[in-house]
Amino acid sequence: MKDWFAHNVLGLPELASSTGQGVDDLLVYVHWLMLALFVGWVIYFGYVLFRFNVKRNKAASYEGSTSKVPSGVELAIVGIEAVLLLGVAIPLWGKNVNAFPKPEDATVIQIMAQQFAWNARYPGLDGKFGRQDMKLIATDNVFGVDPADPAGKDDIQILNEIHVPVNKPVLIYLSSKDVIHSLKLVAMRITQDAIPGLRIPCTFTPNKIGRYQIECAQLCGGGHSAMSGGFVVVQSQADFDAWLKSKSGATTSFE
Amino acid sequence: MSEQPVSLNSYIRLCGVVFVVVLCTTASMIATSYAHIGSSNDWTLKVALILAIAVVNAFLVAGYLMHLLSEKKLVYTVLIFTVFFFIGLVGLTMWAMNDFPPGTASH
Amino acid sequence: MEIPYTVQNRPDTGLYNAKLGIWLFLASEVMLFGGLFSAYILLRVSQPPGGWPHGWLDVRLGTVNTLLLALSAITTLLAWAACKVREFGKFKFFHACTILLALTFLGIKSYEYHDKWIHYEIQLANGKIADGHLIEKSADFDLAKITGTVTLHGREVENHVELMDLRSPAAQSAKLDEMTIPASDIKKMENYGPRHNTFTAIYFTLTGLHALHIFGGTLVIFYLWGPGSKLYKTDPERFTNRIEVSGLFWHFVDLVWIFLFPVLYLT
Amino acid sequence: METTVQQFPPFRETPAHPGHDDHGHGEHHEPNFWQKYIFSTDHKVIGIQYGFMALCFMLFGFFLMLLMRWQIAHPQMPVPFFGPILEKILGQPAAGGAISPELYNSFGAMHGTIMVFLGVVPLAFAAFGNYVVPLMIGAPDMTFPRINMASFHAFFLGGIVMLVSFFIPGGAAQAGWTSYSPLATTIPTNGQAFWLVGMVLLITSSLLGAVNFIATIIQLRAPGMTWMRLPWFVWAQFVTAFILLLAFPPLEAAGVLQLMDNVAGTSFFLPTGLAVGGQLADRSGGGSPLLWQHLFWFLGHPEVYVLILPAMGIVIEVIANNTRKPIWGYKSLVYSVLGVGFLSFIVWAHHMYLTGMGQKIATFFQATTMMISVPSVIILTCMFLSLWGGAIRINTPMLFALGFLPMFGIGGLTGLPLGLAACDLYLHDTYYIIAHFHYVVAPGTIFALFAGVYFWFPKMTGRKMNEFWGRVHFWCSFAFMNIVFMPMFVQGIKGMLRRMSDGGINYSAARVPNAIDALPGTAMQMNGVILWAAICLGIAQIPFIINLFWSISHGEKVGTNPWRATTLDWQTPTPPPHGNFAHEPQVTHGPYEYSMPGAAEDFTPQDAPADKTATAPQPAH
Ligand code: HEA
Ligand code: HEA
Ligand code: CUA
Ligand SMILES: [Cu+2]
Repeated sequence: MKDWFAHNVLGLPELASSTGQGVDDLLVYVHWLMLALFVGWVIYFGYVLFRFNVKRNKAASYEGSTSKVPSGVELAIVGIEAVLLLGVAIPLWGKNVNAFPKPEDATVIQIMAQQFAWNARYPGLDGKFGRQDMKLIATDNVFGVDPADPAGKDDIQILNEIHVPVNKPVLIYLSSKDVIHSLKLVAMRITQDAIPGLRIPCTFTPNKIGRYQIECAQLCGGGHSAMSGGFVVVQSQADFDAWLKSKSGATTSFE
Repeated sequence: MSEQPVSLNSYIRLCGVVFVVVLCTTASMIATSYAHIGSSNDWTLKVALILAIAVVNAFLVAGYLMHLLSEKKLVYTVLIFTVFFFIGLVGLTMWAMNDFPPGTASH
Repeated sequence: MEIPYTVQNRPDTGLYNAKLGIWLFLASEVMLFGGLFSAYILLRVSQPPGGWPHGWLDVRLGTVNTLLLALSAITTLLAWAACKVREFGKFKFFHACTILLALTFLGIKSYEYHDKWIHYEIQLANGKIADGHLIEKSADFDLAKITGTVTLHGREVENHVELMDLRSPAAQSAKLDEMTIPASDIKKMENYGPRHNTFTAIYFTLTGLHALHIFGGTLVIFYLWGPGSKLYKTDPERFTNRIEVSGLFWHFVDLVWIFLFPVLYLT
Repeated sequence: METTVQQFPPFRETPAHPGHDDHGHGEHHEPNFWQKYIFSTDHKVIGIQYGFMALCFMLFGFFLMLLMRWQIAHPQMPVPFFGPILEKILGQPAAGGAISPELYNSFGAMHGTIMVFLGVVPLAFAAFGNYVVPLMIGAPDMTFPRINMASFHAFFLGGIVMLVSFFIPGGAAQAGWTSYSPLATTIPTNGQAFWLVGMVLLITSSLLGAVNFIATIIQLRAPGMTWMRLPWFVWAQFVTAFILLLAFPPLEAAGVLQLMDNVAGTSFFLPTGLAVGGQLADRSGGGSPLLWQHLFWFLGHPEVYVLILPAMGIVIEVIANNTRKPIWGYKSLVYSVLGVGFLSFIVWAHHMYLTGMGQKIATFFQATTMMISVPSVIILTCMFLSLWGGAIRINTPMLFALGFLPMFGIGGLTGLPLGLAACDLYLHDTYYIIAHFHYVVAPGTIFALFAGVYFWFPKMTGRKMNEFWGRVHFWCSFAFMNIVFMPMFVQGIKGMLRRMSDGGINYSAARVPNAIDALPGTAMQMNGVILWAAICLGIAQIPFIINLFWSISHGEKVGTNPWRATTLDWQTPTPPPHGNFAHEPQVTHGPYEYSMPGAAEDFTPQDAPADKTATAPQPAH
């Protein structure tokens, strides 16, 4: 019922992450509430407009409605809102911003947004990122990687195509080097603004293999609508390992 | 100010007092600023002290020179709301800027 | 039809219109400066350790200005009281003082601006930093063409950090000298204008906006002192109200300075 | 026309003018034209000036939006008919008559800015407030007539600055009406600086207006006009004025700071290490982009209630008048509007959930956001319940007021999921947001404003607007508004993003067939539907515009109180003379004494002599 409503009535697109289920559920609950209210009010509205038209009701009543029902309905609305808020929305947000996977259990990726593309950086086979410093930023070194640090030697840096293994949490450290962008993965049900000067973590766990697009959801200049080259490719662990290896063999992409 | 001033001289006296107090508060602010309070590169305590003195100073100006002490309820009401929203603005913004998901870093 | 309560108080509020109006306006001014102060607080708190300068402004000048404004607040009050007891001559005297005090304030403020404007921080080719007030630029001085020299009265430091806390014993004991630097030694030269760093930015913005308020207030007071005082002859009560209302504005401007002074000069 | 209860002898200070001359925009050749219509201090003239300007700006904002909708439906194709004109006046950004992404962005930013700050605020708050509030409370004018005039002139100047910015090199501001830094500072044109200067002027105008409104409502209420006898419209304007007074200044502060960033090279909102286009920016850094957002939304959220409260006020007046019965729950309405006003200051960060918000602060803002929906529900409930038991008269103002209800309902209800951070996570920056707020501001607020225009037109001119064409206007607008905005919910849920200068085509299945979540063709096709519906919506306004101007001189002549209304604005001659009332009205009744048992008529004006009243029971609520 819930999932049927989500996809056939609300028309939500395919869900490809296990972490997104809660978001879909909450969307469905809220829309049920909205629909119930809306339908109820419209029926009342239609009835009143018909029944109390001056043609049918010549003299208005000074008293008006004395029914107790509206107060009851209002209380019920407050109650349901409270339940949704306290019972579902707040815990869900807590999961979203507090329950990050441990780096060793997750695919850790740094993403640096820029006008108008997504740079991604993997720690490589040693699982460690090299030192970074914003002062070192240049056209060919968007992360400001310090070339002197040996831990950075096997780091992988790629543009736009972000590979992740399926069923393993992904931990993204998101930032931007110029203006605010926003990383939106519709199928994963995540959105996070990329804010220059801040490095903000966000997480999801993909559970369907496939190719998904990264949308930039924040106005970022003339190329905003064309900042559509980014993809997340969800692969089996084996495919992912192979891909990682093929990339690590090559030198890091900044010379 | 609703009540009629009794005489100009009584005002001059009031002003004299206010000015002397302003002199004192200003002097004590400067003294605090140069005093050795707290550790030399942590200014928090000093700033708090100095601002506290500034509030006294402001209270004098608002209370006596602007006659706020004898002002009407309506004016208070407006100002109380204003101060409340001002505190909301500063407080909530500060709070928001200090409550990021764990692991957020500025670089 | 006359608008009621322009002079008399409305019984249930106890206020005449303009008085309520000015308090409402001041409430919005509180929020205006509130927005700026909250920006100040946030920017200061979010600086890295040692990133906020100390002792960059001259406390003596700031103190003098504080006292000038306090005095002018008092003369404003007395000017109003003089009107209230119908002593027009005294009113003229007190408000003349207010205007003079305000102009002195603005004069000192522009001197301070000028002082920052000719204060340069120069990154030298050898990695050191020269910092000081401009004495003169040679006629052919041009950074783009790399010609000429510039003479500063100041000092040379190894690191930018040494310039941040001028209250520190090290900075206090530093010797200032005249030095002449050829353009070829200069990597970057920038004065202590608003763009220099967050402190100068907020300093210029806050005091600039405050100075604009002083300026506007002075204009109004000048008008009421000069041509506007004709009203005293025909409707002294209404004129007194005008003086009160403009005085409230003036006190508010003083109030803002009471916070600007410690926030910018003392901490 | 029915005879009305005439309270005063017909009163005129000056010999009567023909009706159509009493308008700020009439061609007029008297020597004192300037004093009378440009530098007037009469609240009624200023109200009409505001109203006329605001309607023109709204039309302009609508036109910008049509160009945008064309671009969305047919990306990069030359705009038919207008393309060459655009190219001629705007040059390169409209090369070939097509809209470049930069031009699209500036149209978007200016559509939002113009609609909000130059359209709805001046019409709903300044125009209706100016014209109606002093009349309703029985005041001769605003407390500070000259400040009132200054407020209009600041508004006018602000509007001019905004318009001029279209023609400077590079065009108008491009960073959205929200003007987020660093984008707003890194775009290498001066549009943003113009925008900021314009905003400072508009804010100044609103502040002056707000001071005036509050002082007027507090000081100039006629004898007997107690707080609980104020028409609710006045309450709504009162709260709105407070919102403007206290929420606008922080944006003014932020505007000054951003202006410094843009012209003086400071870094208030620019962090250290900004690297635009590969190079480290030549900036000191040390600022915070989020600080701008906080200061912006501190106004931005209360601003949306500035857009809706006066509109709700109009709806209440029209409903009370046309149900011929007292408004249900006057007291709860008053407390609700105060509650909304108060709460609106502490919900702003619900626009910023996705800027990286921790659990605690998100909880706070989610909770306040849910709380603020409660008084809104109460207000709506009171409106709905007021219909029960009425003798409902359907005329054009009433149609628009009734249309407002479900439209605001849809817009308000769709605010609920946005208020929950986890749902907003999905919906943020999609067309769902666009649909949400347009339902409240377009078929919501604009309908209420139309209701107000039709309702008070007879007060301003002594003539009614044509009823038939009013109905045509309503039904066409109602249909096309919904065809425009309803599909946007669908698009939004499918993941179509706002501010896409190509209508999202780059994310569509046609472009990226191998992406699983590409936008489906159905969502893209809706862009075409919306375009045509928007064009039809525009055409549907033609009857209104013609009706408005035609009725000024040719409308059906009516008496002073054609709607048989209770409030004081209808108890003075039409159009009201300078000074409004021949003598100070004595208020003896509540605002909505319709169908009072024992009263001779089905309405009892607020200033009806007390002895004429039967001992009526107080309304139950
Ligand atoms: C007039 C304008 C207006 C109004 C009244 C509202 C009202 C509300 N808004 Fe909206 N909002 C905007 C204008 C408005 N909004 C704008 C312009 C934006 C976007 C800005 C931008 O980003 O550019 C926005 C964006 C916006 C966001 C940010 C979304 C995002 O960017 O991610 C959020 C999130 O919480 C939100 C929530 C709400 C809520 C909870 C209400 C509540 O107050 C709603 C309360 C109302 C109800 C609950 C309805 C009650 C009615 C009934 C129950 C009766 C129903 C009857 C029938 C259906 C017949 N709004
Ligand atoms: C009050 C605010 C308001 C109003 C009324 C409107 C009205 C409309 N808006 Fe707007 N809109 C915004 C505020 C508003 N908008 C904002 C804030 C944004 C976000 C901007 C941003 O992204 O930064 C936005 C963005 C926005 C977008 C998204 C652009 C994008 O993200 O890329 C779209 C797309 O369709 C749109 C469409 C419309 C439509 C079809 C109307 C229609 O409803 C218009 C209806 C109007 C009329 C029919 C005209 C009526 C005029 C008259 C009758 C004149 C009479 C004249 C005389 C008598 C002289 N708007
Ligand atoms: Cu990047 Cu939009
Ligand atoms: Cu909001």
